[in-house]
Amino acid sequence: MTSSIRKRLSTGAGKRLVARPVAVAILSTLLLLLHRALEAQQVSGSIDTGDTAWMLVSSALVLFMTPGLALFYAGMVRSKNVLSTTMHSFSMMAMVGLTWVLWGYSLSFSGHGSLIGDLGWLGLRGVGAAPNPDYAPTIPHTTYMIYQAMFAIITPALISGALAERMKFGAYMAFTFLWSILVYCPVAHWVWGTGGWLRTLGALDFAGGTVVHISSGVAALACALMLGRRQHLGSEELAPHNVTMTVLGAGILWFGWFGFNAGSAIGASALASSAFVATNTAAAAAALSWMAVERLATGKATALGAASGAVAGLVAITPAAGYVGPVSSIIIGLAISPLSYCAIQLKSRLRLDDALDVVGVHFVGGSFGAIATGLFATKAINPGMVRYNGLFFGGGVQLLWRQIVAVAATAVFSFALSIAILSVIKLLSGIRVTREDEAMGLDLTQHGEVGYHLEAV
Amino acid sequence: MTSSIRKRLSTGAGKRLVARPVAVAILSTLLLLLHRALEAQQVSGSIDTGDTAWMLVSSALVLFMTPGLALFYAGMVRSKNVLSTTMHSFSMMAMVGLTWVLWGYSLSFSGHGSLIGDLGWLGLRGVGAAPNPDYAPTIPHTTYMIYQAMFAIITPALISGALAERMKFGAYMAFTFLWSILVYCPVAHWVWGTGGWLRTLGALDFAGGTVVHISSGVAALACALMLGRRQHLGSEELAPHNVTMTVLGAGILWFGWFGFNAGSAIGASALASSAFVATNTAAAAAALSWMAVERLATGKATALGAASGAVAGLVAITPAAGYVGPVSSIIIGLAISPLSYCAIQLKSRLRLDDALDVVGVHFVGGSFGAIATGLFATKAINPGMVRYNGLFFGGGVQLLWRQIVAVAATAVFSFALSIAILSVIKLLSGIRVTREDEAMGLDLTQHGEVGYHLEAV
Amino acid sequence: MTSSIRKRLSTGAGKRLVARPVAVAILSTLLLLLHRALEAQQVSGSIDTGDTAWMLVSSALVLFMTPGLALFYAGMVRSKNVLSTTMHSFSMMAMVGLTWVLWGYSLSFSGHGSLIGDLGWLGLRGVGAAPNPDYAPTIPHTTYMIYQAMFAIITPALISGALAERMKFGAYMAFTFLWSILVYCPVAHWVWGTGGWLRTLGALDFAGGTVVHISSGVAALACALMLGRRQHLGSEELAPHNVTMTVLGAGILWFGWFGFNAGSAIGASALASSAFVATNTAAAAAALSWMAVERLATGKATALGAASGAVAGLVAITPAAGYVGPVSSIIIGLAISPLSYCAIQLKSRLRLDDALDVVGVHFVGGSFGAIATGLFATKAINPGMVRYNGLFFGGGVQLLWRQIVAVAATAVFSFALSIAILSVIKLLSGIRVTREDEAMGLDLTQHGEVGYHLEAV
Amino acid sequence: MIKIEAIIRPNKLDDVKAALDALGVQGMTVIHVMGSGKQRGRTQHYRGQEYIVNLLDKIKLETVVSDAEADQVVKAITQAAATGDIGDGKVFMSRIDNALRIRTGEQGDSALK
Amino acid sequence: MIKIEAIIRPNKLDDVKAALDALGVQGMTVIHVMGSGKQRGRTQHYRGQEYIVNLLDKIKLETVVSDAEADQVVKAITQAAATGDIGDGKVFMSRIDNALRIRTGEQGDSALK
Amino acid sequence: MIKIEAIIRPNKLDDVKAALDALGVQGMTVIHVMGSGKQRGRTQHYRGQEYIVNLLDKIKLETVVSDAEADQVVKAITQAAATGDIGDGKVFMSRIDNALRIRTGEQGDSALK
Ligand SMILES: Nc1ncnc2c1ncn2[C@@H]1O[C@H](COP(=O)(O)OP(=O)(O)O)[C@@H](O)[C@H]1O
Ligand SMILES: Nc1ncnc2c1ncn2[C@@H]1O[C@H](COP(=O)(O)OP(=O)(O)O)[C@@H](O)[C@H]1O
Ligand SMILES: Nc1ncnc2c1ncn2[C@@H]1O[C@H](COP(=O)(O)OP(=O)(O)O)[C@@H](O)[C@H]1O
Repeated sequence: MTSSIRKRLSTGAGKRLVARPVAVAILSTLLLLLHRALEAQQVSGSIDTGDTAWMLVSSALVLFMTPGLALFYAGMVRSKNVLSTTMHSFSMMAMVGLTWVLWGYSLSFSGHGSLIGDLGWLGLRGVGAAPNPDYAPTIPHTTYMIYQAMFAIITPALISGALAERMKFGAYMAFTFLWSILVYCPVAHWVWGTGGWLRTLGALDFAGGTVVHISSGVAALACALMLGRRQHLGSEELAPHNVTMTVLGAGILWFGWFGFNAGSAIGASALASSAFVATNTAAAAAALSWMAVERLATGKATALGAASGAVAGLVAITPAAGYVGPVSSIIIGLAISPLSYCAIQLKSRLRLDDALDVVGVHFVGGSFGAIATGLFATKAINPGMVRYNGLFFGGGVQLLWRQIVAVAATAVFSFALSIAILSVIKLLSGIRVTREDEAMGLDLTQHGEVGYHLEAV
Repeated sequence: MTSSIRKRLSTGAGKRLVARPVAVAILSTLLLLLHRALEAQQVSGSIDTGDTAWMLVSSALVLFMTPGLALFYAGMVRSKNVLSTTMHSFSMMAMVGLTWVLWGYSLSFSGHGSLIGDLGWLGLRGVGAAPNPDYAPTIPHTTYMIYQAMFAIITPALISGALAERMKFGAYMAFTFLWSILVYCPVAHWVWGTGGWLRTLGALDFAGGTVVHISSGVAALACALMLGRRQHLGSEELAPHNVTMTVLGAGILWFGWFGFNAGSAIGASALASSAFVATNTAAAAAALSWMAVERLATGKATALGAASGAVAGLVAITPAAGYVGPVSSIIIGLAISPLSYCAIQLKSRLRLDDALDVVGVHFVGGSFGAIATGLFATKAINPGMVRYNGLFFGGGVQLLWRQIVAVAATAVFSFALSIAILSVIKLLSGIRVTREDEAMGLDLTQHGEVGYHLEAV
Repeated sequence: MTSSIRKRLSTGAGKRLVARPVAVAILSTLLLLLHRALEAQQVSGSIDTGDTAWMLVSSALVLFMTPGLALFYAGMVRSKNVLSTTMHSFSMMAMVGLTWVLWGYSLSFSGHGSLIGDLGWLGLRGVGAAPNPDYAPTIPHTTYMIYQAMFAIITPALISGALAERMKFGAYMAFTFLWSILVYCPVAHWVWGTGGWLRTLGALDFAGGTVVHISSGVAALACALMLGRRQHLGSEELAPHNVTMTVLGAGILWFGWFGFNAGSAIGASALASSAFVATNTAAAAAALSWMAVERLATGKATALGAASGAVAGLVAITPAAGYVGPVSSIIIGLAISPLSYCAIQLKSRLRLDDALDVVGVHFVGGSFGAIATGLFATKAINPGMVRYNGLFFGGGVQLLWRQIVAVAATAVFSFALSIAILSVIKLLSGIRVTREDEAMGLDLTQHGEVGYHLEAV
Repeated sequence: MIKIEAIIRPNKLDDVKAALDALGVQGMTVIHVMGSGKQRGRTQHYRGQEYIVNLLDKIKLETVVSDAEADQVVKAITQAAATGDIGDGKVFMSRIDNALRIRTGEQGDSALK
Repeated sequence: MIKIEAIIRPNKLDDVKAALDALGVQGMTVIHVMGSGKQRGRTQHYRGQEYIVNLLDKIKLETVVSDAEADQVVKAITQAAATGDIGDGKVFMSRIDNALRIRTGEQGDSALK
Repeated sequence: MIKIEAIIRPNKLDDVKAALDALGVQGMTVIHVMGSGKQRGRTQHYRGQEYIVNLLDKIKLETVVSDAEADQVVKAITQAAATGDIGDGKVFMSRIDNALRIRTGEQGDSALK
């Protein structure tokens, strides 16, 4: 997602001074020297206010995605579980918001290990105002840290769609607490941390296709398998209780995703702009193609479908956003919706109860996006970060196999660890609520409150 | 909305170096030369990170207005049409989000024609990282392009308020597809494109009074006329089903409108700040005056009224935002609400079924704002872009008649084309749902889903 | 909140050029002179686009908090009062949005008086594009003005939680109109205005602990006392009608609060970043500790509790955000929730009807935060603004007693004036609706509309 | 006294109320219900999952009237609610043994007026 | 067995429930309804359009009791629900032929307890 | 004709509908209600304030059938709705004097089919 190389190149390009015929030779010389001095300063860590402004905004935008996700998911469950589902997201803002500062950032980004960070930045010791040249040379180190926090918050919340309407709240908190440490931090380090093995290998993940979407999508599968199906699966009553809430959630996600993807340029650069365009375009294309698939399959395009398609497109473009051009992003967007749609139909046929389709959207979308990066990435878009062009841009399979390795490694690791964590919790305290509590609803039984009292009293 | 002249002036002013007495003469000379060189570089296209940050954010904000509009409108229809109305907005994010990249931007902004752009930038060929000095000299060209995309997305969505609760979804998609090409792109080119005849004429439209609000407001009138009235018009049952949704929508629109109006300065400049102030002030004044009108007319100020007034004020200030001072923006805000309110009462008396008052808010607001620009615009606020002061600022009718020409031309053009497009679609496939489908609700009959299952199951 | 000193220091640091061994001595000299010239220019008022971008965004974010607050509060009342409660917030965007421009900003920030501003900036005369070196040397003065407007808008809206479900709308408007002039403007001047006595004294309030939260929290107490209890207090029917609305509101508040707190650095600086981190961390910690308290007290953590905790944490960190490190912000966050929770239980026992717990959250949170600033503030985080370190950082009670003075003075002043204003209005027109209107609901009786028609018609 | 329960289409409520008004019948209670019968449901799709929903939105209108008025009221409702298409609904009549106005304590027919 | 249907003001539900509790009547079913009668509606305005709404929110409380208890229960409800203002509501009584507890299959009066 | 009113658990509606379908009974009206009875309520907390809510969500299913069918229908409902735990609900039977199909004007038993 970020490397000092890319940053230095692009900033350097932006600041390159072109001498005009009118400028005398001595000025040119002085300017050249001045430029070098500025460059030096850049590297040694002065803060660019424009880059910092954009990264602070991006951090806020990504934080805002989590309440957006709460709406997106909560609209799809029954009204008796609306607060439970909301809490699955909101509680991550609380828990991971704290643990990230305490140890998460350090485990993910400090040191130079290949598998996991070290404890050098525990409690943010040493993470201060001065930029970190490895990750973000033009913004305060604290800005980079808090930007990353927002990714760590939303990732476990994404999993919650699979376990909706039947998991004990305490077990959920325990699971996400451990998962965050044992899965998220290592995978983030592999892909983005200095020394991380996937980063070193040269696998590309611009904004979190593997770290965020594949890791959570696979964990979702583990949860669905371990928890089993909800009662009444397949009957009418499992229809979404408030689709407008889901669409609003999708709107907030789309909005926030600009921070997620364009923010991953770690500056207000042309690269950020390019990622922004790819993001919007893929989301649009995927929403449209989901509507088209529904039109063909059932005769009618739905609002839930358009929202689902948009999110699938946003997921799929995430790993690729900073490496591909607008036409590639259209292709990626158009292709993901039929894939996700089919995966979801397959799930229903297998009677796997991934309640809100985390596997179909995030695992399928993230994997497709990671592989599409191996097909469409091009130095023309990002000379600083793309080492090998994608297959369709003449780079052969050099990048593609790296991408496949990254997908496979992340998927296997997250799946195995998720099953292990859930098994331990199941043994210790159980993971599923009683039949009666499930029928009564999780809001009342897990949280002692109800979502709505809409009628006059 | 933007011109290289304005930009260069304001940036130039900001970067002008003031030599201090302590500085020796040689340094002054060098600085002057350096300054020239920097200026040169500015023109030849270096990126300002602060401007870019602001424009990326503005793009995100304007995108967010469309889900906001979905809420604003959907809250006002009956619950059986809530998703249909939501889809009218959300589907534009999908469709126009794609077509803008493919041909819309090119048709609107490329070339130097007076009536429409050319195909030079088809599929964004040639639209890259380097700034375009004609439109936005300090930000990547892609940023300017995607910022404009958001305007193209929301404009057809605005129309949908007039056709709510009775139009076939397929016909709606066909209509907006064609309207976007045949009306939006030309009008955007007239007003903002290089060579566009209204731009050349010297008509002013800071952020889209004609391009966005008049064009959509008049198209809304065409839709209302072509579709006819809903069943049960005038009976209690047509009351809004969820006013809190509408107020939230208005809040999001207000928030996003800062990107719309202050973003139209195409940089984080004093001009952006001035437009930001005018926007907030006019919205506040108009919300207040709508409440006052209601208090006088019916004895009670309503939440729907406050929200409607805020939106009317935001519409009215849109064309003027970058040309007028805060006191003018108060006058514009205070004046628009009584005007819109009366227009809406007139509509009811004429039994014209402009369901959610697009004509009363957007056509009346946009026209009033465009004309008010001819009254209140002043070089004191914007020396770079205002050629003639408004009537009240000593500029005579020079600007005023240009504004009237722009309003009239846009209105006539959009109305005629809208009627034509609708007529063709009506002939080919029909535009209105059956009586039975209308009674059953469009959510079920057009989309095969329902908005709410709020009761426990 | 802001001082030219801090600004100059941090920008100066950011721009300090480090000469490299390769650079010849003459270049060093020239650079030094150039640097001085740039510094001079900085002070004499050139605009930094990055800072301006961040402050425009922050202004938009703080504006967005008010619709967020509308949701947060409106979700907690009964459905028959949902629009009334919404209007309590939305109407402040209208009214204060206008009066701030007319006289509010002048009364708060112009002149050098110790108790209140003067009328020098009435109607924004003299508030233009040029930065004001006293308040914000790197952004347009208009930007600083509009940023402050958003604080003035939300503060009276915060009070409305205490008076929900029983106050006449006209009386509410009159009260907030007068309160804004007689309480908000003076207190803002005391704390932030040039010459303000609390500023001169050296009391610290980074983003409005006293100005916003204590002043409104105490006014809320006055309202609850003057209005008396709602009918049926204590019965089941007073449960929140839509908790998802409240959680969404809390999400928007959290998002907007980054503008509130990190924006109070008045630039895209390392200080802004540090305040951003403190804000997010304290919110997370407080949400978590509220959940923990509930778990201990009632056996179950609620969604309403998590949302309430997050807001309490955001309130508590507000005065401290720019002066404390991340570990201090964790302590502040963890501590505030038990305090607020106990205060709320106490309120219930006293049968004081502060309907939505403004006293428990804003007065308790603001006071605790102000005092915590006296404990945790450190020059290590903010060398430019912290004169004395907090008690726990070796500064003795120098700062602490100043903080206590600020809390006490603000509380006494706001309470006395609030009681006085309410008494006058009570005498003239009454402040409480009739028993029958209260039973029927304020939406119907004060606004002539109802929130929901969710059932099919 | 007779209790008349009419299950009608939601969008016929206004017409039925007007018809009752014309007869001078003002007292009534209206309930949002869902009904199934001959009228076929509509298919809904959520992410491709198909639900055939045969409970459709209906309105149940209850009014208790004196024995004398009953037939006239039923007729008025029937006429106002009919469209001729399947799904128009049903009217049920049953006996009420006593009625009481809470405000005054009046009983029987006089409680109804 | 007698079925007692009481249409009351929403904010009287708590009081009525308490009164029934005092009598030992716990079994009841509560429905949100809208009613019209003598009580005049309130005017609503949406963008200046006026709607006079004469369906007001009410609560319908149904409880089936043995013949012996009926009068007492009606009296309790009436007292608890009355305010003396128009709109207090009505109580209707009608005969139930049989009652059955689903859980146990008990029938008649013993199904009610 | 007999009116059968069954108050059941919300999540038993599907099963009950299927059971009625099997008997050929399609006409029915379903209402969301809240009930109290033997089943104890759940405690809710809002900011530490405790509310013991003893009105729980239930479904009321009404179907009017001919005298002949009544017993069979009651049996089908009872079987489908039972879980054996407290809160399964009740079935009430009462007499309907006449039924009328709005669409056709048919009366009596033939209006029900
Ligand atoms: N036997 C019945 N008992 C109770 N309600 C019924 C019965 N039959 C029909 N209904 C109600 O009447 C509505 C309309 O009935 P339906 O059979 O669809 O149309 P029609 O009355 O035109 O034949 C149903 O949706 C249901 O609410
Ligand atoms: N004849 C009736 N049949 C059914 N419900 C009735 C009848 N008359 C009144 N109601 C119900 O009782 C409520 C109160 O009646 P209303 O006439 O307004 O007041 P009051 O009972 O004090 O005279 C109405 O809103 C309606 O729900
Ligand atoms: N006497 C009654 N009159 C009307 N409804 C009743 C009566 N008794 C119970 N009910 C309804 O039946 C539901 C279930 O009753 P409950 O006593 O909780 O369980 P069970 O039927 O298993 O004994 C209640 O929630 C209520 O809606």
